[in-house]
Amino acid sequence: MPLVTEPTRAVQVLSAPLVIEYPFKRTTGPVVGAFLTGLRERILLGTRASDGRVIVPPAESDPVTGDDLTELVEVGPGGEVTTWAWVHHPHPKHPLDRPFAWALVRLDGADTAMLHVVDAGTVDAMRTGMRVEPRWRDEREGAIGDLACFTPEQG
Amino acid sequence: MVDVVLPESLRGVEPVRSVRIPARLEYRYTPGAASSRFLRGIAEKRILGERCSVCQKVYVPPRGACPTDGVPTAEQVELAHAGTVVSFCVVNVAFYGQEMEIPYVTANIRLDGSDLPIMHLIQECPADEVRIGMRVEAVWVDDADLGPTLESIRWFRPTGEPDADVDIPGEGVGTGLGSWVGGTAPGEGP
Amino acid sequence: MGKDRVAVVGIGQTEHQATRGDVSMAGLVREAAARALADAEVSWADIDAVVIGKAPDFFEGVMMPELYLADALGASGKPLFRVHTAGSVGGSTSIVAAQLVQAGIHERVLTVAFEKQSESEAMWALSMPIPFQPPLHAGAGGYFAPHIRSYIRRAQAPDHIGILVALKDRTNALRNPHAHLHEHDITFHSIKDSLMLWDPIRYAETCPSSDGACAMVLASEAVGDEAAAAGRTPAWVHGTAMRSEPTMSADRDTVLPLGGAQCAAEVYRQAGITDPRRQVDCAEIYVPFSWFEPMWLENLGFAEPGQGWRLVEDGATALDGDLPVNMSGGVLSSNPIGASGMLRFAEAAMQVRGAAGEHQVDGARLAVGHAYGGGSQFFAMWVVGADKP
Amino acid sequence: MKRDVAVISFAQSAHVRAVDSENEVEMLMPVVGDVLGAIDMTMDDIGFTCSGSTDYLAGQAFSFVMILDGVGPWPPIQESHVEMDGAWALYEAWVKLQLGEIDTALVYCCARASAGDLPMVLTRQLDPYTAGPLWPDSISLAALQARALIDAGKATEADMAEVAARSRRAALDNPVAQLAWDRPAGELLTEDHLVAPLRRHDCPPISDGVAAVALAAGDAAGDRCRRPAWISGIDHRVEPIHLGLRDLTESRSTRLAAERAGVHDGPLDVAELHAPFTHQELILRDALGLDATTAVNPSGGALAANPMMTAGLVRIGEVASHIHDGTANRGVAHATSGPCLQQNLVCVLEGDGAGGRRR
Repeated sequence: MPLVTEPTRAVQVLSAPLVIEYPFKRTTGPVVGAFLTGLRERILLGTRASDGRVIVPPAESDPVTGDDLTELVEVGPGGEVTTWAWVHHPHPKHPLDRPFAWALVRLDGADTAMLHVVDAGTVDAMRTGMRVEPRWRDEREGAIGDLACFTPEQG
Repeated sequence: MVDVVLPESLRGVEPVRSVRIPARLEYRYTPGAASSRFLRGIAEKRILGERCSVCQKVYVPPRGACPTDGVPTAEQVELAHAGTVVSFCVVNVAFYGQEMEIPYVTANIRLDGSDLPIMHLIQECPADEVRIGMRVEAVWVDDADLGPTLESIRWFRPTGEPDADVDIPGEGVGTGLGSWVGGTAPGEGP
Repeated sequence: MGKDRVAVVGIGQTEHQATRGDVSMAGLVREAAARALADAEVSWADIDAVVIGKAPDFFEGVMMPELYLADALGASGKPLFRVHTAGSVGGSTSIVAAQLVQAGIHERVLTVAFEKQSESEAMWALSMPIPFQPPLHAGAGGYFAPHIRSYIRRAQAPDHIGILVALKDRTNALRNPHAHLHEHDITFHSIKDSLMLWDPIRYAETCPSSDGACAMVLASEAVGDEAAAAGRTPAWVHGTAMRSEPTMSADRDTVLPLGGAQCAAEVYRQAGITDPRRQVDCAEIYVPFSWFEPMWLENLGFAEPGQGWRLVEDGATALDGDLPVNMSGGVLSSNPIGASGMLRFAEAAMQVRGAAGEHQVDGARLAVGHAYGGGSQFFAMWVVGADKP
Repeated sequence: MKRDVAVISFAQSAHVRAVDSENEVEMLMPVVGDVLGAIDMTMDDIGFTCSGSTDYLAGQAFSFVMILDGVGPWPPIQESHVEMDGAWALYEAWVKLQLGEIDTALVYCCARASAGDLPMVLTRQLDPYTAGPLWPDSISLAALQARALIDAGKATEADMAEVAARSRRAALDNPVAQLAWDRPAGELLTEDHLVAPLRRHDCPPISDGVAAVALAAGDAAGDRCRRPAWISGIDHRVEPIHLGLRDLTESRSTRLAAERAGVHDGPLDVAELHAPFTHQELILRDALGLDATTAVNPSGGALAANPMMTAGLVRIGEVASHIHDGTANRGVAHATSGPCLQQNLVCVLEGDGAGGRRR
């Protein structure tokens, strides 16, 4: 016969690690694909919008009219930091393993700034408006990580 | 597909069409108090359901709430290790994370004394002999391997008892099912 | 206060494929949305609000992807709303969008639903491991097969009914240029001989895994009237309903769920339907495994309990039957999960607009769209008509 | 003409760093019991139920499906779910009530943000091709916004510290707050930066918690609640996700939503702003046009407790509570979603005396 008891409310509650991991394979379409192709070839691209602005990373659609954007134009390689944040203690998932800056960088010829990191060594080397240039990874595959980081422009 | 105009420097270059972006996130999973009570019981080779004080239904595994009444299930009920196959599926395909030899049978098994079937494996019986109404019992892993997981029950196997009458979930509830055709659905009001 | 009339004035869908390798996620939703806008002869700027739906975010590995898609959906500066009600989401997304017009809040609402399952793998996302639980489920088929077996026993249905449904839907899909599966060589025997994946479900009785999107422009009565005057027949919404029930209730009937029956009763009440079998001209219902056609025919009041399979056997649900079901080829022929419900709703609307092309039901004036999700516990339906309600 | 709809009850759990002894169903049940019990109602009295959550918080697909069992949805109910903050679930319920077919609604949400590494989990919201792979955590992105605000001369680190000090001090009077203390702003500024220019005090805690709201339309509201908090306006707007496409120093979408919701149609006694970071309160005050006559975040706001997907609904509930108990006549609640205030909802609530209820 079933034994009936009061539930043991003081039970030690269980917990366990749960890992969500998947090697997502993303198809890029022509616009994002062109941007990533450019990175592989060490070329930075934006799309030209209907109002003439150049948007980087390239937008697939016009922020004003909503229409498809199809004209890809070369920008950079240098640019200007429009805002930045200094990371004293990088997270293991961050792109750099030493203190660095997140930054919005407006590349030469672009009208909008893109998000990436600046390897500046120390926080004192960072300022809004500073000039930066890309540092490319040696092994490139057509991904945002091909652009390893920006660095303060020399000279 | 949209046709794009590329700058001179990228014309004739093999374009990137896809990109592989692995992502890993680490979480801490907590099954909650009721499930922990249940799983701690399993680790001791006991199957503990919980009864709703309103509708008197016994839920196993308990989730802490009676989904009919929205109240905590307060009363613990120890259940038999035997039950009846309510329905089942013969699986002929291997899946991610699945180490069973195919074909294998997964079944909805209503343990004696409970009101909701659990899903588990049927083994020690050819797949084509499994049937609705078959009486089955739990086969536990060795005591040394018992743990707070339903995997402590390796599978269920036939008891050899005569088949039981199966009340397919919902069949005996008297909701009228689809018999409201052309009229008013049960519970919907005029 | 009260309910204004709402019309479907634009419909678009993508070509559905296992992998849409030619587009990004944004490109996929824009393909459907742009076609819906073109159909409605409106521009992105004419849209007041966007309502988007999809199934779990883990499919694409983007959390709340509508945030990233805001620009692609032309939603910048506008309200953007995201619905998620499991497999019924494409239906409930359409209903939420319709209600924004019915409540008089917006004039033109763009609603979109999508899934790009190829970014991950549906089986992975649907059966992600949960600690303390053995990995038994073997996907959605493993979950639903016992319910189908219960139905077969309860209705004493012959084994070949599932095969007949699959043959019908896949044959209908040959007339639908957007469908994922175009199996020109399919026969009764090729289905019968296909692998019994989750007995009683055969491989050929199972939905595919697709990339795809669907979109509609829902609009006010005034906009619907303009469309009609311009010769672009709108579909008028005659009723919408949603019902949900618990996962673990002991009272639940997983074969003919009460929530499904109540959802149908409510949507028919709104549409003034008292005899669905006679009054409804055609229906697109959510059938991911072939046996769900007879089950839902009973649940939705098109047949008495236990008799749904006879409609299949008699050919009543064929394209030339008296109650055509899944004229588009259904979920069995295209299954971008998040969009699958909206595709049902959209096909119902296409039928009453007389715009369903090769899979048009002659003279269809009142049609039902249906979607379900979870463990047969979330339901969304609408009734659309060629005439104003 | 809109139908009069009011918040008639609000309940929330204590917000804590981590609930580890309960699953979401167990967390939710008592709060639903509280919100309905306070107005002497049960699920049978509710016409429509809507919830908000995201699978990414606890790492489980279809997490809302099992959570629904916690409200006892039997016989079957009219129900919906948004993969958004509960404030948007309330918006859906408000729309549903406009149709005149039902008179009552329940809105709930449940946050277990502690299960994962939240600032990293939130990177999964970003553009999956060009931003997500860099794992720019939510604190770093907020820091970019704070710097832009400082560079534009619209705020200083001292202004931000004042927000932190005032919010955590206010939280001392909020029994469900997670983070409450009384320290002078000047002292806060002596601490090191976490992600410069943000210090730890500029950032929200990670919180687990539950909230629920009951809505009623027309006479049904007055029947159950002595002083209903009427929703006189509600609207929400979104902006592009890419930070480079926005002026980070202002919240255009909040400004738009505020105009549509009629924020400026009368004086505001209280504002509850979903500003997870100190500088965001300054941006939102500006976008909403708030002045010194409005008490901002008397609960301590998201700086006192920030249960993801729930904190927005809590803001609406907090303003409603002030109207219920007569300490305010008219107030505004705000909810946000996405990086750096990408998407914003504004809800104006009024008591009967505020002249807002259209009859």
